[in-house]
Order: sequence, then C-alpha cells, then structure tokens
Amino acid sequence: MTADSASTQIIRPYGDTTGDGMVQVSFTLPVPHGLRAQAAALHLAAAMGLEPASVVHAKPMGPDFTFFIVYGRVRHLIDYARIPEPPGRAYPLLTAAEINLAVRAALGRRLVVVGACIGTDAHTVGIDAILNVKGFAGEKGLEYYREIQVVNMGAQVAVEELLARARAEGADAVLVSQVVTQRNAHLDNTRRMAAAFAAAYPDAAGPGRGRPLLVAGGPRFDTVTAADLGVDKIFGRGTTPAEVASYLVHALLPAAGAGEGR
Amino acid sequence: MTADSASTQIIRPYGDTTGDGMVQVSFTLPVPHGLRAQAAALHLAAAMGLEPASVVHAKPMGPDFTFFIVYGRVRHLIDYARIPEPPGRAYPLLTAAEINLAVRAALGRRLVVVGACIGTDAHTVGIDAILNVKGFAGEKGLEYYREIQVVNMGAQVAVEELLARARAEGADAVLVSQVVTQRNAHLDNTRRMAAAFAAAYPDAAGPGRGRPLLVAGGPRFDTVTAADLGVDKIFGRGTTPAEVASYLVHALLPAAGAGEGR
Amino acid sequence: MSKLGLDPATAARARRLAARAAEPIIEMARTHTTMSVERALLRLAGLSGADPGGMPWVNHLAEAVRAQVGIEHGVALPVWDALLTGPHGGLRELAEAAAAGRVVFRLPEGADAAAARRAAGRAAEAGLARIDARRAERDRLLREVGDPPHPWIYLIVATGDIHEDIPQAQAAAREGADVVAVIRSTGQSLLDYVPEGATREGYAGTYATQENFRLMRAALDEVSAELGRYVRLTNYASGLCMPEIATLAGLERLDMMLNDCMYGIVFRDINPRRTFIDQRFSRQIHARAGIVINTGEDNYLTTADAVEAAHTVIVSQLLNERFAHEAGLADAQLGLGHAFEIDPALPDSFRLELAHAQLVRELFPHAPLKYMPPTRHMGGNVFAGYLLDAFFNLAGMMTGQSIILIGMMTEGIHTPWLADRDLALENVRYVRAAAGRLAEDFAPRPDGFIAQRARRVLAESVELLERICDDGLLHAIADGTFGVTCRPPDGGRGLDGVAERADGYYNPAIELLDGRPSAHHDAEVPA
Amino acid sequence: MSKLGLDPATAARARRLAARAAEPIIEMARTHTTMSVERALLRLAGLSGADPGGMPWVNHLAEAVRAQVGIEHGVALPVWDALLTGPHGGLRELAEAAAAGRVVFRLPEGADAAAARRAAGRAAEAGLARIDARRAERDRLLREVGDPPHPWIYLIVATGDIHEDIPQAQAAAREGADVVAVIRSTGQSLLDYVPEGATREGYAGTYATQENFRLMRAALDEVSAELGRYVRLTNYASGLCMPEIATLAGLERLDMMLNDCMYGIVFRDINPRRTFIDQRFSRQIHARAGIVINTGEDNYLTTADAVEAAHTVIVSQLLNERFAHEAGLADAQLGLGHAFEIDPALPDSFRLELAHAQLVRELFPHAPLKYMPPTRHMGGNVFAGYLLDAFFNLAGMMTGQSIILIGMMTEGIHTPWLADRDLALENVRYVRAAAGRLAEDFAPRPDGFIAQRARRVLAESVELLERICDDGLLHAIADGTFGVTCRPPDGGRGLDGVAERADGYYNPAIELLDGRPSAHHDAEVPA
Ligand code: B12
Ligand code: B12
Ligand SMILES: Cc1ncc(COP(=O)(O)O)c(C=O)c1O
Ligand SMILES: Cc1ncc(COP(=O)(O)O)c(C=O)c1O
Repeated sequence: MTADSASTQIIRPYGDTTGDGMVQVSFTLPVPHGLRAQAAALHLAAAMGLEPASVVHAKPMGPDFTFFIVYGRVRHLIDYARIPEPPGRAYPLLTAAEINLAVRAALGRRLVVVGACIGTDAHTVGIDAILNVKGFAGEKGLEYYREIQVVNMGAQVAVEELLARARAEGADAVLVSQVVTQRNAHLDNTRRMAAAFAAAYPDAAGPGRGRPLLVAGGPRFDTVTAADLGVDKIFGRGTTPAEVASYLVHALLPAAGAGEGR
Repeated sequence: MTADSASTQIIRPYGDTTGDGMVQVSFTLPVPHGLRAQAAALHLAAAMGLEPASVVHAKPMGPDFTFFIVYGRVRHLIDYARIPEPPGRAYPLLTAAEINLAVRAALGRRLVVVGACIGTDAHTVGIDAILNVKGFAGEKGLEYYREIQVVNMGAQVAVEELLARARAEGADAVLVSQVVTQRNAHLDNTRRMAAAFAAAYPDAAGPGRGRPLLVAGGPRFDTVTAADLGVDKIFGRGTTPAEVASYLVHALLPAAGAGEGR
Repeated sequence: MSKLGLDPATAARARRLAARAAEPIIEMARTHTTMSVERALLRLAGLSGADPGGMPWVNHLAEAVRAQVGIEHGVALPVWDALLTGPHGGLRELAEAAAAGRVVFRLPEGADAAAARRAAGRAAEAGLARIDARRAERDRLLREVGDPPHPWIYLIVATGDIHEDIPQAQAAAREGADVVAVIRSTGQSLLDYVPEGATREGYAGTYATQENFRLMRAALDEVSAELGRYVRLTNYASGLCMPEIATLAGLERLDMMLNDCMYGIVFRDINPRRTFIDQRFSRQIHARAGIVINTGEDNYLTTADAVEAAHTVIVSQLLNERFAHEAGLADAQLGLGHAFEIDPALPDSFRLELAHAQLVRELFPHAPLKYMPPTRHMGGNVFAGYLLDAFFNLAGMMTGQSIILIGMMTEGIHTPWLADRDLALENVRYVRAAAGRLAEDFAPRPDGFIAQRARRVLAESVELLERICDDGLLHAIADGTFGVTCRPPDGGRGLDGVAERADGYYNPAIELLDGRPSAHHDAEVPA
Repeated sequence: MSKLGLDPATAARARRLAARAAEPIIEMARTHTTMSVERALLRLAGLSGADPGGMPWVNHLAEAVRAQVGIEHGVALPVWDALLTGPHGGLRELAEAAAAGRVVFRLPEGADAAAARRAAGRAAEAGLARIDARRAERDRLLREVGDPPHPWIYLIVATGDIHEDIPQAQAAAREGADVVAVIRSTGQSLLDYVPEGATREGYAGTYATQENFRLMRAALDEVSAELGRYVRLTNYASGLCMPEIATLAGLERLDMMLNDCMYGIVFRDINPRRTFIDQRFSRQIHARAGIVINTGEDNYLTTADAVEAAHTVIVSQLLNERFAHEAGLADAQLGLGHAFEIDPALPDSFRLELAHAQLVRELFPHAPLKYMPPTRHMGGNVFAGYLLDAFFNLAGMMTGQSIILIGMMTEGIHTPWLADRDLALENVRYVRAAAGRLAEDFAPRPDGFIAQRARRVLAESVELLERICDDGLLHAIADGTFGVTCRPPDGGRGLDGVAERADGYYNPAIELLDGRPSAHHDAEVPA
C-alpha cells in the first residue's frame, strides 16, 4: 500500500455493488398527498444529497400529512481513514476481587454509591441492572461487591432528595438513570442534577475531592458528551455492572488497580 | 394572509410535533461492525444534514459490512410555497367514443400503434395493461378502441425488429415498455431505441410528421425526463389506457378533441 | 369446548383461592378511606376548579376538613354541615373560604348530622345521576352511531399537548382505531391532586384533567359520527388520585380506564393500603358508569421474565377479577390485561405466546381481554419490530382477544410518531383481514406443547395462590411476587392520606354504590 | 391423515387425467430431437470452449452437421464417423475444423455406422460416468458435511457479476441460506448457445456458464465445510439451451435446477414443441445427476389472478409430475413450485393461501415442494413488504413446505441488496424459531372455509384436466390456460431447431438414459 492510499479510504453506502451509494430514507411531510408533495419529498431528498432519488411509496395520512419512502444514491463520500477509532474504555476492566481489593487498599472503608432514577422517570430496569445483585447480561450488580455500599433510591426521585441522601450517606459516587427522552427530559433532568451538586459543593475541586463523582446512564445519551451535561461520565445501552465498577475505581482511586485489567 | 406569509411556507419533516424535522434513514457501509463504523455512520448522517442523529441499530453482515438504522432531525427547510404544483396532464382525458371520433375525423383511417417490451426485458404485464382489451384498473386497453389498430409485439423485441415493424405497419406511434432497471437497462434501451428512430427518419420534423411518436413507459422512469431519453413522452406507475389514448390524440391530432375532456 | 383441555375444577379452585386471598384486603378497603376517596365525593357533588396556583378546590376543602376534624368520619358531614349552617353559597365558595382559613368545621351531631347527611346524600345522588346520564348517552350513541365488533383496535396518543393529541387521535380513528388512549405525563401518578384545565406541557404523555377528558371525548364524538362507529376513549384511573379520576371519567363519558389493583404499588411505589382502598372506590364508580376497566398485568412482564412469571399474570388477573366483582363490575367490564413479551430469541416463542393467550381466553371467557404488544424485546431494528408486532396481532386473532393494543415498530426508540401509528394500523389491518377467523383452524394438539404449557401455568398459579392465602397478599407483594419488585405494606407514597373509618363514617357515594350493585346494568354493557 | 378431507379417488383421477394429457407430448418428445439436445450430447462427450467471438464449439459442430446432413439422425453418427475416419485429434479439433468449413460430414452406414455408434456410446458413457461421480461426491459431502433439515431456506443472488455473486452467496450461506440460486441475466434464455467462461456483465442476473457453475460450487463447498452444512446450488435449465445447461449442471455438481415443462413457452415465448422435447432430455439428465428440479407454477400467478387461477397451478404440477416421472425423476426430486400471490387486500387472503399451500402439500406428499414468496403485490412500502413476507414464511411453516424461497421487502423496487437479504433472513429465522412446529396445531375445521376452498380447487383442476384431455395440451396452451398467455404450437422461438427423428436416429445419451431409469437411485436422494 502506498502512503497515499493509506491516507485516504473513500467509502460510500453499499446497496448491492461497491460504490453504488444507495440508501433508504423515510419521513412524513405536513402537506396533503399529491404530486406537489412528492416534489417536496424529492426536494428534501436532494437537500440530503440523494441524487437520483425515487419516491417508492407515498401514503396520505389524513388530509394534512403524507408519508414517504425514498431510495436513492447519496453523493457524500466518507473518508474512512479520517474517522479515528473512537477511544475505547480508558481504564482496565477489573474483576470483583480486584475491585474489592482496590477499594480496601485505597480507602480503608467501603465505597459509597447512591443511585436513583431522577425526575418523573420511573424506568428502573436500567439502573437496577447496574446496582442490583441480580445484575445484567450474566454479571452481578454493584450490590454484589463486598466493598461497595449501594443505596438504590428507586424511581422518580427529586434532585433535592438525591442531594440530601448523597450528603447523608457520604456518597463517593452518585449514579442517575434517565430513560424518557421526550422533549429532552433526560438532558434537562441530568443538567439540573449536575447544577444542584455543583451548587451544593461550591468549593469542591472535583469528583472524589469533596463532591461525589457524577455518573449518568440511559439508552439515548448518544447525542451529547459528559461535559455538555456537567457530569463526569455517561454510560449508554448495554452497559454492564463491571464496566461501571471498574470506572469507579479508575476515577475515584486512581492509584489503585490500574493496569491490572483482564 | 399577508403577501409575505403567502410567499413563503416553510415546512420540515414531522415526527410527532410540528417542526421537529425527524426522519429515518437506513444504509449499509462496507466496513466491519464496531465503534468506528458507527462513527462513520454518524458522519454520513451529518453529511445528509441529520443533527442530532442516533444510530438505533447496527448489525454486522459478515466480516466486511454493517447495516445501520439512524433516526435524527434534518436541518433542511423546505419552502413549500416555492415548490410549484407539477404540471398535471396537459391534455383532456377523452372517452373512447371521443377518441374514436377524433381519429376518424382527423385521419380518415385507423391510428396505428406498435407496442413492444424491448431489449431483453420480458415484463409484458405493463404494456399489456395498456394495449390488451382486458386493460387495467377497470379500463379497457387500446385494442378496444375501434379506431386504433394495435400491433403488440410482445417481449424481448430487438430495436431493429421494432423499427422494421413500425415502418411496415406505418405506425403513428411506437410504445415501448421497460421494467428492468438494473444497471440502467431501461435508460440505455430506450435511448438506443430513440436513436435508431431518429437515424431512420432523419428528415422527419417530429412526431407525426414522418417519424412515429415515441412513447416510453415503466415503473421507474421517475428520475429522467422525456428529453433525456429522446422520446416524446414517458408514462409511469399506475398509468391507465385512457390516459395514453388521450395523449395520442392530443399529440398526433392536435386539432381534434381538444377541450372536450371529461 | 376448551381447546387446551383445562380442568374446570382446577379453574374453580383457583377462583376460590383468589377470593380467599382478596378477602382481607376487601375488608380493609371497606373499613378505611383516603383523601382521594373523600375528594372524589366532592367532585361527584360538583366541586371543580382550582386556585390560581393550580391546586384544586377539592384539595383545599378536604385538607381543611382533615386538619380540623380528620377524615375518619368522611368529609360529607363536616362539609355539608358547614354549607347548611354557614354563609357559603355553595361548595366552591365554601372551599375558597376554607382555603383562606375562614371556615370552622365540626362533626355535626343529632338533627344537624341528619340534615347534613340528607344534603350530602342529595348531592351525591345528583352526581351519580349525571354519571348515569352519561352512561345512557353512551348507550344511545352505541346504538345510533354503531358499535364496532371485537377485537377492538386500541391506539395510544402521547404528545403531551392536548391540542396536538386531538388531531392525532382523530387521524388514528379515521385509520381504524376503535379505542384511543391518551397516556399520561410522567409524574402525574405521584401528584396528590388532579391538574385543571386544558394542558400542553406533559412529558411523554398528557395530563389527565377533566377539561382534557371533555375536549378529547368531544373530538372523538365528532369523528365517531363521521365514521359511523363509536370510538372509545381511554385514560388512567391510577396513581394517588385514582378515585377522583374515575369520577371525572364517569362525568365526562370516558369509556375505558386503566385501573389495576396493584399497578400503582408495584410500578409507582404507591403505598399498598392506599392503593387497595382507592381502587375499590374507583371500581364502584366504573361499575356505575359502565366503564370497562383495563388491568395492568402486562407490566409485570417488563420487569419479570414472561415465561418464568407467566403464572403471576394469571394470579393477578384472578385477584383483579375478584376485586372487580366485589366492587360491582360485571364480567363484560373486565378488560383483564396480558402481554406478548416472551423473548423472541427463545425457541417456540410464538407457540408459548399462543399457550398463554389461549389460557387467559379460556379462563375468562366473558371478559373483554386486553392484549398488549411486545415492548421489552423491541430494539432499534424497526423492521424486526414491525415483524414482531405482526405476530402479536396474529396471536390476538388466533386466540380471540378482545382489545388489541397496537404495537409500534419504534417502541424501543421513541413515543409513537404519526407515521409509526399509521404503519402499525396497516399492520393490524392486514393481519385482521388476512387471518381474521384463523382461530377456527387453531386447534392445539391435545397434550401437545401448547396444551401442556397452558396447564402447567395454571397449576403454578394455583400453587402461588395457595401460598398467598397462607401468607397474605400484602406479604406476597412485599416479597416481590409481582414484577420482581418488593413493596412493603407501609412503604411507598400516600400512606398518610389513609384513615381507618370511624364509627359513624359517612360517605353518601359509597353508601349509594355499596347499596346498589350495578349488576343489573350488565345487559347494557357491550361485551 | 388429510387435514383437508381430500378424497383420494379424486386425486387419483386427476393423476390419471394428467397422464392421459401428457401422453401425446411424451410421444412427440420421444420421436423428435433438437439442436440443443444434440449439443448436449457433445457436451456430455466432453466438448467445451468457444471461438474467440464466444460461440461455443458445440454450436459450430452441430450447425455444421445440420447444414450438411441434418440432425434428424442425431449428430452422433456423423460426428464420431468424422472422428474415426478423419484426421482430427478429438472433438475440439473436429469442431474447429468444421467451423472453418473444413469437414465433410456423412451419415455412415454398415460397419462404419457401427464403429461410430460404439465410439459415440463410449463417449456418452464416459460423460454419464462423470455425472455419476459428481452425484456420488454430493452424497459423500451430504454425509460428511451434513444435510440441513427441511424447510430449506432458498436465497437468490443477482448482481450480474460472478465475482460479486460469490461473496454475497457466501454471506447468505453464513446467515442461514441452505440453497443459493444464481439467477440468470435477462436475455440468456433466448440465446441459442451457452456463453463461456466467468462473466461479469449480466443484467439483473448472471450468465449461466460452466465456469460460473464451477466457481460458485467451489465457493459454496468452501463455506459448506466452514458451516458444517452442505449448501445447495441452484441454476436454471430453461430457455433454448435447457438440455445443455442440465448437462453442465450435472457435470459441475449443481444440486437443484429450475426446470419447468411449460415456463419457456409461456414466459419466454419459446416454441412449445421445442420446449417439450428439450425438457424431456434435460429431465433425464437431472434424474441421473440426482438433481432436484424446481418447477415454475408460481409464475402463472404473476400474470393470472392467484385465486381465479389456483387450479391451473395444480394442473400444471400434475403435468410436471407426470413428465418428470416419465423421464425417470423420483418423487424426492420434484421441487414442484407454487406461490403466495393472493392479493393481500382480499378478505381471508391468508386462509386462502393456507388452503392452497396445504392442498399442494397433501397432493404431493413426497415431493420437496418449493414455495415462492409474494412478488406481484409487493409495492414500494417496504414495511408492508416485510410483513407480507413474514406471513409467507409462516404459511410455509404451517403447511410443511420443503423449500422456502425467501422474499425481499424490496421486491417491488430493485433486485436484492445485501441488507435486504440479511433482513429477509432475520425474518425467516424468527418465524422458523418462533412458530416452527405450529403445523401441529393447524387443523382446518372440517368442512370449514379452508377445507372447502381446497376441495373446490381440486375439483376445478379435474375439470380443467378433462378439457385438456379432450382438446390436447398444445391447444390448451394456445388458449391461454396457463398464465393467461396464448402460445400457439407453431409460434415462438426455436422451432427451427426441432427435427423429427428419422429411422435410425441415434443418440447414445438418450439410449443410455431411456434404458436405465434412475428410480433405483431414489433412496439416495434426500427428501
Ligand atoms: C420496561 C418499560 C417500562 C416499564 C418500566 C418498569 C420499570 N420498573 O422500570 C413500565 C411499563 C412501568 C413503563 C412505563 C412507562 N414508559 Co416505558 N418502557 C419500558 C421499555 C419497554 C423497556 C425499558 C427497559 O427496561 N430497558 C431495559 C434496560 C436494561 O435498558 P436501559 O434502561 O437502556 O438500561 C441500560 C443502559 O441504558 C444503562 N443504564 C441505564 N440507566 C443507567 C444508569 C447508570 C448510572 C448507568 C451506569 C447505566 C445505566 O445500563 C442498562 C443496562 O445495560 C421501553 C421500550 C424499549 N423497548 O426500550 C419503554 C419506554 C422507555 N417507555 C416509555 C414511556 C413513554 C413510558 C411511560 C412514560 C408511558 C406513559 N406515559 O404511561 C410510562 C411511565 C413511566 C414513567 N413515569 O417514567 C418510552 C420512552 C420514550 C422516550 N424515548 O422518551 C419507551 C422508549 C417506549 C416508547 N417507545 O414509547 N415502561
Ligand atoms: C410479474 C413479474 C415478473 C414476471 C413477468 C411476467 C410477464 N409476462 O410480464 C416473471 C415471473 C416472468 C418475471 C421474471 C423476471 N423478473 Co420480474 N417481476 C415481476 C413483478 C413481480 C411485477 C411486475 C408487474 O407485472 N407489475 C404490474 C404492472 C401492471 O406494472 P408496470 O409494469 O409498472 O406497468 C404499469 C406502468 O409502469 C405503465 N407502463 C409500463 N410499461 C408501459 C409502456 C407504455 C408504453 C406505457 C404507456 C405505460 C407503461 O403502465 C402499467 C400500468 O399502470 C416485479 C416486482 C414488482 N412487484 O413490481 C418483478 C421485477 C420487475 N422483476 C425483476 C427481475 C429482475 C426479473 C428477472 C430478470 C429475474 C431473473 N433474472 O430471472 C426475470 C426475467 C425477466 C426478463 N427477462 O425480463 C425485478 C427488476 C429489478 C429492477 N428494478 O431492475 C423486479 C422489480 C423484482 C425484483 N425486485 O427483483 N418477473
Ligand atoms: C394499569 C396501569 N395503570 C396506569 C398506568 C399509567 O401509569 P401512570 O399511572 O404513571 O400514568 C399504566 C401504564 O401503562 C398501567 O398499565
Ligand atoms: C421455472 C423457471 N425457469 C426459468 C426461469 C428463469 O428465466 P430465464 O430462463 O429467462 O433465465 C424462471 C424464473 O424465475 C423460472 O421460474
């Protein structure tokens, strides 16, 4: 491979032959069904870079809306060489024994974790998957770790309650879950929580030094970064308890456990 | 409505509230499944104008391909006021009686139509729907019109055969069907046909004046214009025989029948 | 008759056990009241509206009574006594004055008590008469406009804004929905008051308010007339205000209400006693209003495994049935819930679903069963989702379900979009037309996989009911029996709103409803 | 036994009528030959390759013989006579010389004829031995690698480029395909020669060539070993070169071939006589090679209505069966075709489909039926398409079909994309796992809708067969009986390649194949 070919790797969507660029799109336009609506759909397809594009299905939904399915070739090229491998886990995955050992060695006491599903969200399956002994995907949850003390506040917990409990328990980390995303509920609630903790621990230099580590989780945080929300870390779909426990050790007890991952 | 609001009407795709701009997209990228592939998918979504976008499904298809489903908000605005109502039928829809009358009055003989499915395409259902007595969507086909003489050459007809037959029959119009579109077969075949007729009738001023009217039909001509192909008219999905017969009268016998549509 | 070869004696035994398990709870409900039960009486008597901050007048009034005389005697006597003896032109003025701290309540005695009792009784009677009138109106519309046959197609709207909900609900009706449910904003169930007015600010659902009920029912009446088919409206009598919402539903002619005996406990962490007491009153109202209730067993299968916990669904249905019958609901009003939630990766998953669905069908032959679509195993692959929903629709047809909630291919992603709903309706329309009477040809092999599975689930249900009879239902709930969620009897929200009825407790609504079971209405309730 | 309550006497009568209707056609096939039959002999004898313009040597050689002595005696005697008496080192040299006009052919007589006959016989025998060896090889691989159980999942690849087809076919196999079919370029069926070499320029399909067969079979052998499951390869013995392609398929160990007695007539406008004669030879080869044929009745339902024309499918299957048996094919080699093509807008469409599919299943209990997915009513709504395909998959499971061609949600739009195929396989995998043995619980109500419909279709089939017996099959075809397409006996392509066999006609392949029906192979053909 020459230096040149190594530095670019142009790819396009693949329908049934290399480079054909074919994609499928569907959407609703708030206009009555008809030729003009179809023209508007093609207009949108063109704006999205589809050329040529075919409206393969147009269905009136009542007098004011039309649903479209469009197939077409996108003109966009992706230089795959310029898409870096996203950073993987920046810390090693530890076993329960390693985690317990690290906590005992570094803290001399149990690590305190307070978890909740905040706001009006009542979806506890996700946070329970991380916290409950029962766990997730065959892994035991944080309650199973001898050196981690878990307080699971359950669902629909107000930020004030969470803050009070975190203080009362001397939480090292606060874990919040958000599943409902309609009208960006998950983002608003998490930001509100982060702001409350920031206000409550104004002098704290950062997580572990005064204020608890703030961890958010849920299936649809993929459009934002932790910094956007004011938290220390976000976990998404499919997270397993060991990932979370290992992160806690990494973030809170930087000296311990590093480099011993499996 | 003020002049201003009349002159712009901004619309966006509609998910479940006005202006949310939400669309669904799916495609395959020729890269192995993983975080980097997902980043590439989001990159493509961004190029298409989706912001924010969520990869809701990513599925490896063997070691070299990944299928994605993405939902997101497109930033593109459509000014619906600037999308003109596409020209409708530019000629009146005539009854069989009107058509027969027009032909008899203007020509004094039967109008001769030669039809075929050209190239290696063997899909005759479409052209038969237009030509056969049995017809389509409850309408009788062109064979039913007393004053139209139909020669249906069937499937897989070579351009040379078609040209020879059109000459032999003294065709007023030649109707070709193309259904297979893979590798643009329909476009290539139709252009080849149009070129052959242009070459065979070099002096002809145009359809009806020396060279037969050239009509193409099929379900997937929606990405091109008649001029692109060198034909006089294209008919697409759902065409009915009366539309075609009325067009023939309109294009070949401009004096007759105009303005008497139902 | 039974396609599954069920033993009628086993079913009868299960019912006897359920009645025994329910008895102590019923006794508790008959001997306690709650703030919301008392407020419901005030609503029935015509008190509505809220202060400028949005707190309803019924809350102010009941709170004032509680603060001064307690609610263990019921609010009726103190309130109507205050009305009869004070300067207040009516309930609303009284409530405003009470809110301002300008009313002194007492527990009247002797002739005063008798007078207050008569006045309160008349007010409650008038309220029930309004509910009866709405019921009669429904019956008339069903006759005049037309009542669609089962299975009814049930669709959810969830924009959070009643003014966006309305056109979407009408569109859904036009596309074939027989029932429209407006789901509630997250958080409403934990509010100890019912919000007021038309609302536009819900999260993933729209607030249940009297005005929203009225607006939506009117919109659906309009579209019903247009379509020549009465389109039913559903909401949720659930959460801390279950009795009041049931009352509002009766007053605004809602047709079905989600109303489960344990959902609030398990999934909203509402106190078990509060829930069971509220539940009894709300069901008495539903019985009177001719409203079909929908129970929530489907929810268990979102937190518990649908195969392992299949028998908990049956047990809960039997309990819901018992509580409902006791509260006066007829079989035709029992929209018992269950769901298509088995992991599609399991071998024979569809046949397991058929076993469960047919079992429920045979155990409750006269109930308008409500069948819920897959949710838990719906991911981001919308094509796979569309497919799974189709098999759910098919299972519904093959086992003769009555009310079919239509699944959305985007269940794993977002609340339904307009187009999702339209596609979902195309899905069910195809399945219904194509496979409509396939139930005829569905004959599980005797002693085959399906029949054995159904019988096994029934046997497990009997075992579990025996355990519940021994340990008590509250104990079973505390143990995580339902939805693998543990809820102790004294935990959860709303226990402070519960009071044991004192001697001389008086609530004219309960008296009227207890005295006159609505069983004679049965004939009028379409099944 | 019969779920449909079919009368065995009616089925037997239908078979007798089919045999009667087929008889004159069989007689014609036994007394005629075609250019392609003669070329097939040359291929069997080992002649391959083409001139630089792509015209195969078998064409040159057969054409030269025809021009000089005609083919009514068969090409064997003139060709091997020329080899024995001339200077040519082998068939290839002879063909090259003939193409250059440098060979004089004659019809040998006496001892010359006997010698030529012996030499040709040996050549044909050697060819058949090669086919036998490939069959034995298949049997061995099935034993060693593993033979998947029915239903087999059948997938199409159609890129037009053998080198794109190969990875797609391997991917399909890895995702679950048991059978891969490489569909042919449009237009190949009308070519009166078989293209040569690896090809990359097909339209909507890839040319069937010996080299493409070889490449694909090798690729699938590789993936079969990887998967521990023998993946079958299918192509098309159809069009003007049916006998030659069948021969190439036998030589390259293809496993199934599309091979219908009337498809070429109806859908390619190939002359009826040409087709029937070619068909007989091709089937004799398939019988010998242990190849399962797939008939094309599904196609009728793309031009005729699936409900109105249901009985034409049955009639055609009975004819295909008769022709196949006569040519030596065992029941286990009869992949009779039918399709799920009823308009989904019709009420009870799925139950009608079940009636038709179950009828075919019961009429041909030992045939590995090939069930085709919806195509005609697939439009641009890919969600609706995915749904319809799921019900097709389900009907296949419920009626015990053997070979299930997997439908694509984009059928109404384009030839399958990689992702379409992947989604289609997910669809069938779900249906198969979820509803696998649902056939057990499918018991059409006696005299119910499904049973009555099936019996009616069978009755109509008998009526139609009676008419065909009276008027003749060629007449029925001319009348548009199949696929509402009229094809007169003397119309269509390829009639000029037909010749009535002269006295003394000699084709050693036919002699060997006629003499030794392959019925004794039955036990080895997996059903
Ligand atoms: C189960 C469920 C319920 C159950 C919840 C039971 C319970 N005790 O949790 C019940 C039936 C009660 C329910 C109710 C409602 N639900 Co709900 N529900 C679901 C469902 C089917 C599955 C969610 C789930 O359990 N996933 C499994 C878990 C394991 O995944 P997870 O949450 O993503 O968690 C993983 C990661 O994200 C991460 N994680 C999550 N949290 C955290 C936290 C931390 C700290 C960390 C480290 C990691 C982490 O780790 C977990 C394991 O990998 C989804 C649909 C679907 N298929 O996704 C709808 C869904 C979430 N529900 C929805 C809605 C709208 C509701 C209601 C609001 C509807 C209504 N108005 O009545 C109600 C009310 C609930 C409320 N007040 O919040 C919507 C949300 C729409 C949106 N995007 O905004 C969904 C998507 C359905 C839909 N399409 O409409 N629901
Ligand atoms: C029926 C059918 C067949 C039948 C055809 C029978 C026959 N006698 O026509 C059979 C089974 C033989 C067949 C075979 C093949 N088919 Co085919 N077939 C179809 C199918 C299912 C329906 C097409 C149809 O009949 N539509 C109904 C008619 C009424 O619609 P229409 O053609 O659009 O016609 C209307 C208008 O377009 C217009 N119109 C059309 N022509 C004309 C002409 C004029 C002059 C005018 C005015 C109007 C007009 O008016 C008509 C009425 O409104 C489609 C899939 C689908 N659902 O669309 C695949 C499809 C067209 N087939 C396809 C293919 C690839 C093939 C094969 C090549 C496969 C193979 N390699 O073996 C073969 C070979 C055929 C060949 N050589 O061309 C592909 C084409 C892919 C592409 N876009 O390139 C499709 C889309 C399937 C797929 N997804 O793979 N096929
Ligand atoms: C039985 C039942 N009640 C109530 C609800 C609604 O929840 P909430 O009371 O929080 O609005 C549901 C949710 O689906 C339910 O199933
Ligand atoms: C029986 C049969 N033969 C052959 C073909 C293929 O057509 P062609 O011979 O044109 O390749 C088909 C098409 O599906 C078919 O069904």
